[in-house]
Amino acid sequence: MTTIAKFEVKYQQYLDADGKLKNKKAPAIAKDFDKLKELYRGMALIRQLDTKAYALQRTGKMGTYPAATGQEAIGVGFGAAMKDEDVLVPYYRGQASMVMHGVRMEEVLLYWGGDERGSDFQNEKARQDFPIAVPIATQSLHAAGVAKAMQMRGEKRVVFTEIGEGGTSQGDFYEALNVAGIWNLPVVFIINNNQWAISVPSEIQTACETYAQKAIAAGIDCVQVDGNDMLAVYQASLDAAEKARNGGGPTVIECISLRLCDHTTADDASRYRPDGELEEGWKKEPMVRLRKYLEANKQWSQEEEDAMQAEIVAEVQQSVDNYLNTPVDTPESMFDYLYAELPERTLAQRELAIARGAK
Amino acid sequence: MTTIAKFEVKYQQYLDADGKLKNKKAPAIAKDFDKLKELYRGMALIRQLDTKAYALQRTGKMGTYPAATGQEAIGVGFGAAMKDEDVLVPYYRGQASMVMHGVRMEEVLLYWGGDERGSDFQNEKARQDFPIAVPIATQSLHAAGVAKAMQMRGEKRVVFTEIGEGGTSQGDFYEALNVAGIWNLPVVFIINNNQWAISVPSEIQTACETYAQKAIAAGIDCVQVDGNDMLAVYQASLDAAEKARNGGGPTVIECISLRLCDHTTADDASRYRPDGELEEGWKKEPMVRLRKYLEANKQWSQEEEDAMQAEIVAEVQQSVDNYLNTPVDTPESMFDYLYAELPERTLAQRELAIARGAK
Amino acid sequence: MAAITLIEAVNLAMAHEMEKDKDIVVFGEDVGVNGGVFRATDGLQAKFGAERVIDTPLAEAMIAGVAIGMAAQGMKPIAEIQFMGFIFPAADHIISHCARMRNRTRGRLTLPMVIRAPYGGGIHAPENHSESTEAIFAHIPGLKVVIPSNPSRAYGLMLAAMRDPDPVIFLEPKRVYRIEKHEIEDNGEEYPLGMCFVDREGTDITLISWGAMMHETKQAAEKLAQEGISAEVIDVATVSPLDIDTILESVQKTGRACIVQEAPKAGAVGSDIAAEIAEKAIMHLLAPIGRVSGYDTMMPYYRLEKQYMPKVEHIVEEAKRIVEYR
Amino acid sequence: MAAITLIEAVNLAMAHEMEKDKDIVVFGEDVGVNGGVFRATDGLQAKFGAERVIDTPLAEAMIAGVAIGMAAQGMKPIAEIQFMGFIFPAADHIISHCARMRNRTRGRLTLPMVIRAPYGGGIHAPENHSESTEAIFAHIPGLKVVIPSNPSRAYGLMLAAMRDPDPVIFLEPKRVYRIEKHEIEDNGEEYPLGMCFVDREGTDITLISWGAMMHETKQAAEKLAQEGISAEVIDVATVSPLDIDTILESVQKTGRACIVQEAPKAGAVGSDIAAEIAEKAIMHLLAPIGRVSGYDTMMPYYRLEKQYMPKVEHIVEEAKRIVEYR
Ligand SMILES: Cc1ncc(C[n+]2csc(CCOP(=O)(O)OP(=O)(O)O)c2C)c(N)n1
Ligand SMILES: Cc1ncc(C[n+]2csc(CCOP(=O)(O)OP(=O)(O)O)c2C)c(N)n1
Ligand SMILES: [Mg+2]
Ligand SMILES: [Mg+2]
Repeated sequence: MTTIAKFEVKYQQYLDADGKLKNKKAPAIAKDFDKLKELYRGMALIRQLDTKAYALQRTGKMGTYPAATGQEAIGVGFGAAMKDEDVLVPYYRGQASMVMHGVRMEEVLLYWGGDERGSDFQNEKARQDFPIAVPIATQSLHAAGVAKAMQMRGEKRVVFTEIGEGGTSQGDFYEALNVAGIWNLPVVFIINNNQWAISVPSEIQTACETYAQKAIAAGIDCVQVDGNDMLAVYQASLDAAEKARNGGGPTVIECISLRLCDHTTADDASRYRPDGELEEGWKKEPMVRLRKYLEANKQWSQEEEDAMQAEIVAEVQQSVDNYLNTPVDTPESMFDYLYAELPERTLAQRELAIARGAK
Repeated sequence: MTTIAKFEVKYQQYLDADGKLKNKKAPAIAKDFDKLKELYRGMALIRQLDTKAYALQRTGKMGTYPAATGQEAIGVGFGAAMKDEDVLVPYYRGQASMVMHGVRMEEVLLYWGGDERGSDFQNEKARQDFPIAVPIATQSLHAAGVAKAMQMRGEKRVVFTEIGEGGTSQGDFYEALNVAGIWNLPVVFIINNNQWAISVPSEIQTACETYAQKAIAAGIDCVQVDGNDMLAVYQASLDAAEKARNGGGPTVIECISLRLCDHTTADDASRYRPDGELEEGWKKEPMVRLRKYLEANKQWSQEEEDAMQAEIVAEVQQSVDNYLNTPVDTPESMFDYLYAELPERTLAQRELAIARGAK
Repeated sequence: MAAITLIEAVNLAMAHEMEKDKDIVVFGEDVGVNGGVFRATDGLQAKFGAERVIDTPLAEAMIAGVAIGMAAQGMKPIAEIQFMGFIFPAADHIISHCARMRNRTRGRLTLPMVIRAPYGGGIHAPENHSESTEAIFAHIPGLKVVIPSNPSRAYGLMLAAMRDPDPVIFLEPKRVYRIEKHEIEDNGEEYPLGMCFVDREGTDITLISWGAMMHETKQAAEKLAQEGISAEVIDVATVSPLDIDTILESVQKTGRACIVQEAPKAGAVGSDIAAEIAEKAIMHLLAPIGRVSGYDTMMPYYRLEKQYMPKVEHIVEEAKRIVEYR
Repeated sequence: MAAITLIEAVNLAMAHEMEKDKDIVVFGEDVGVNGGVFRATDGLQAKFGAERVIDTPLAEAMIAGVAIGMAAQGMKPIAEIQFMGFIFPAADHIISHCARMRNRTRGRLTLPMVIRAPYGGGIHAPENHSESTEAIFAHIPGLKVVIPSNPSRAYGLMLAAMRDPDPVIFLEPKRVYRIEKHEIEDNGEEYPLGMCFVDREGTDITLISWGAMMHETKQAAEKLAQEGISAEVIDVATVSPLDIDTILESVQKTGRACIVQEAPKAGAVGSDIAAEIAEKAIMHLLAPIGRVSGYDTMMPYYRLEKQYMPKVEHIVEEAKRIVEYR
């Protein structure tokens, strides 16, 4: 037999779990401390947002909510690599990248709080971003479509889309990779490999050694990175975006992390998570490691940490207040955005809903 | 960056286009001339069946029919590698493997002639085989399910399923590979790469260099073979079946061939096929090459050829007669197999259909 | 004998039948250790092993397609779709294969399989978790679509679904998963599929519903009784194939019909029932056929879901309008 | 002005609008060089280039999903599904996303897209190529489902579909693709969506149909006329959202209604129409509401398809039964 094609999957890590720079050839971001502080702050913000959302849910003021605890480097990292004019097509645990790309935290809360206005992103940057796709993996195809539109119009814009490692088992994910490959689309597929799909671990999700290699089935580029290493996530995202922006086509970036929380507020991971996993996981999580790196480089102090935390707490609290102060939408809002113009047949129902709502 | 996974795709060809044994390490089948004659006859039979079906369609006695001209080695080759107790889950252009696994030619004709009885395979060997799946790629998942049942029951049986190269773009194909990988199922996925999906050539079907490599996305084994080389197809199928039968799990076999006919009787390939392709293609087709090999080994003569052709013509004609002599089924047959027991609500419709049919 | 909820009844039925029938296999996303996100399969893996209670990769087309393959081999898969909103990737397998296999092979291959899914609104669930799209599958000949409204029926109908030689879509109204308990003896006695239940006899109007809405419907009947209106209440239970005879019989008696459903009104199962009545019992009708439905709009996110869903008072109101119709 | 067939009218409408609106992109399997398996897109690639008339890989979920992404960017994709039987892999995208995007983003993202598919039986096509499953999509709020019955309507409705700011499922009754020709001026004049056409005025009964069955229905009306029965004939054209007012108006006048459809009867669009009449115009009815339908069974393979499909004489028979009803 002759070998007719060869492939390999590469792995990138710069910062190890102790925040030490392992890699000699560190990218420019490793010395861009202002940017790194911004990214660190981004992670802290998302963690605080998740904490608050959880608390709201526990007190009956929030619906089911999926925290991203432990995976903050992924969404914050690739979100920061996006330009304003790029488009985000998030997955449901995508609050980190969403907030990085301009979605307001109160919008995230409104969405999970059961209000459609949470997907009516007000920030100009996010105006073209997709709302969360709850049906797993469908977003991958929407991302390809957005990228196709950009490509047809000759725009230098890039689409980022995220998916869980469990979501990669869906046909939609693969179909998206395939079409992105054949059309050479400007899209970056981020796989958030947090090692769990609700209660299903990777061992029973796929026989693949890596999720990155799924790109090979579509003939597109891929890389696996330490998803708890902000430097690796950010740099890989930047590289992929740059490539896509310049006509180099799609990339799959697998970011390995660990879900350090329940799947959602509706879940109880103690039913299935092996003993010790959380303890081990917390030792590798992304925030401490970046903080240690900043500290080792004399770029961060306890005072700065305290000041930042205070700021963040206030910022999130403001969003929570805005969320809580948003009155429930009107009954007629159920109808007013269904079509550009409500069909004759449904007008009477709209009236009925208003009348019933008024009671 | 460190390399964390490596893959390669191998290619196998034994007989070149001139019927010369290219490969020193030819498998046993290369000297099993009785078997080779059987396989040669299988191909001739399918080509005659296709020819007849086409003629029937052209004279209004047959519906749309998909010939397999030029791809006979694929279906005949893997069909012959199957044991009686194995299960075939065919694709719609699957008549070659179907007939090899015991489906009667008149059943093939009945199916495409618009009669459900064409899927009620009478031969014991084919009794558990799936009917043709017209919705492309769905069969891949059914094959995985059949294999799962065999595995659960501890049976030493294998499932073969075929798909066109175009069909591999469907999510179902990938989902099937993925689940077959994770469950280590006894299933062989044959990709019939005839280089066209109706009018769509491979260049706009995928960015992959090979279709075989799609297996890498599922962590399963794959190989690419010359699909016009009966030895390669047969041997790869046999090896994959043996492996699966012994708990070694699934394999993807890409067989490269060329569709030497229109997509179906409803198609006109001259609209899209580049000039010269057919001429080139006929030089590589599988029958002549096997015949040359047999002849070079003094295993085949013009007399044998003539005798075989006469036999085959008669055999196919008998099937055609049986097909044509099968009266149209009764109107009530539309109802009698819908459920084990027809619902009350539908009984009156059944009566109505009988009454209307009697007019 | 213990008092159990609807979801416990589904669980009990599965456990009962798995014990007796080794061909039954349960699979889906998170059905194993986790016991399903609603705990419908709780304890089954511990009892029957990971070989028979299988966590699958995350892919609904795969779940349905694999179930078809297994069923064709004579196994009896019970496939869980985590929420009905996620059944659509499996639509092709359900519509193009499940429903048709027996017919297209003239009975050679049959598919004794069950697809279970929680469905409907009212539990403050996230987007895509609350729709009622039973009409889609009810329109497909070859399928059976069954919706239990209470624990006893869940137990009996689930048993029947597992024993049925043909594919059954078993939709569980999750709003009433835990709303009431019934004393259920685990005796393996099934309720027949394809049969309505007459839950209350009455003379003035027939109220027809299924699933979670049965609860509002029965309450409405109670209120109507207090106002001197005698409502007959029918639980359709199997929305396809419909047991239209029981409905027609009732309507012939009462002369008035009102259908109650959670789904959007246009093209819903209620339309089918109304059409059947309008075709076969119109001469007995004393008033228009009423339908109390969800609105013809997207199921709203949960802050507005109460505004969307039919309520007891809406049923009472519509029933009175019909009864008072001259 | 030339006399053209229904499929040529679809082609003409696309060519017309693509000329004017650079955001329109046509894509699907074999729509390019091959011009579609029925030639609906014939010549479009030659005219507008492979950039705007795109052959896709073989994957319907992809086709629908990519269309959604493009439309959200303000492009106007026309996605072809080769046969309606192959739309189901795309069901999730159509139901969970297409239908909902405007509403869930409060109008921020909208999807001006068309999904075209040939549908229905009667052309001796292979398995899965002949079903009529419009009811599935007609039940989904947020979609429009349009079915032209003749060349002029195909031209006008297709123009409207392309210009519509919301997703339209455009189902082409392939049995009548080439059955008749209309003189069509390529003037870009659209027919409004969401509106029935009254094709024949009458006083004794209202015959309601759409798509290919309009041909049998009109013939039936003709035959009825010969027997002294005056039938009003309505072409529904947009099966969702339904223009129920036009239908009710007619039924109020004639007092009798018969719906003609090719789909299986249970839960079909005809049920919805009947239910609406039974709710809103029952007091005007002088007879049961008839439905001439396909049977509640799988669409048979082609040798039996004639036995399956409603015929002129069935319509005449049912109409007479209704008219003579006492
Ligand atoms: C099509 C579909 N099926 C099932 C679900 C239910 N569900 C929500 S999240 C989830 C697991 C997702 O796991 P993964 O993709 O790894 O993402 P993670 O939650 O780990 O971020 C499942 C099964 C869904 N939302 N959509
Ligand atoms: C889901 C689905 N989509 C579309 C079709 C229509 N169709 C029939 S064959 C075909 C092309 C198949 O190409 P390929 O898979 O390469 O197989 P080949 O015909 O070359 O053997 C298409 C698009 C179908 N049958 N099913
Ligand atoms: Mg995960
Ligand atoms: Mg092909």
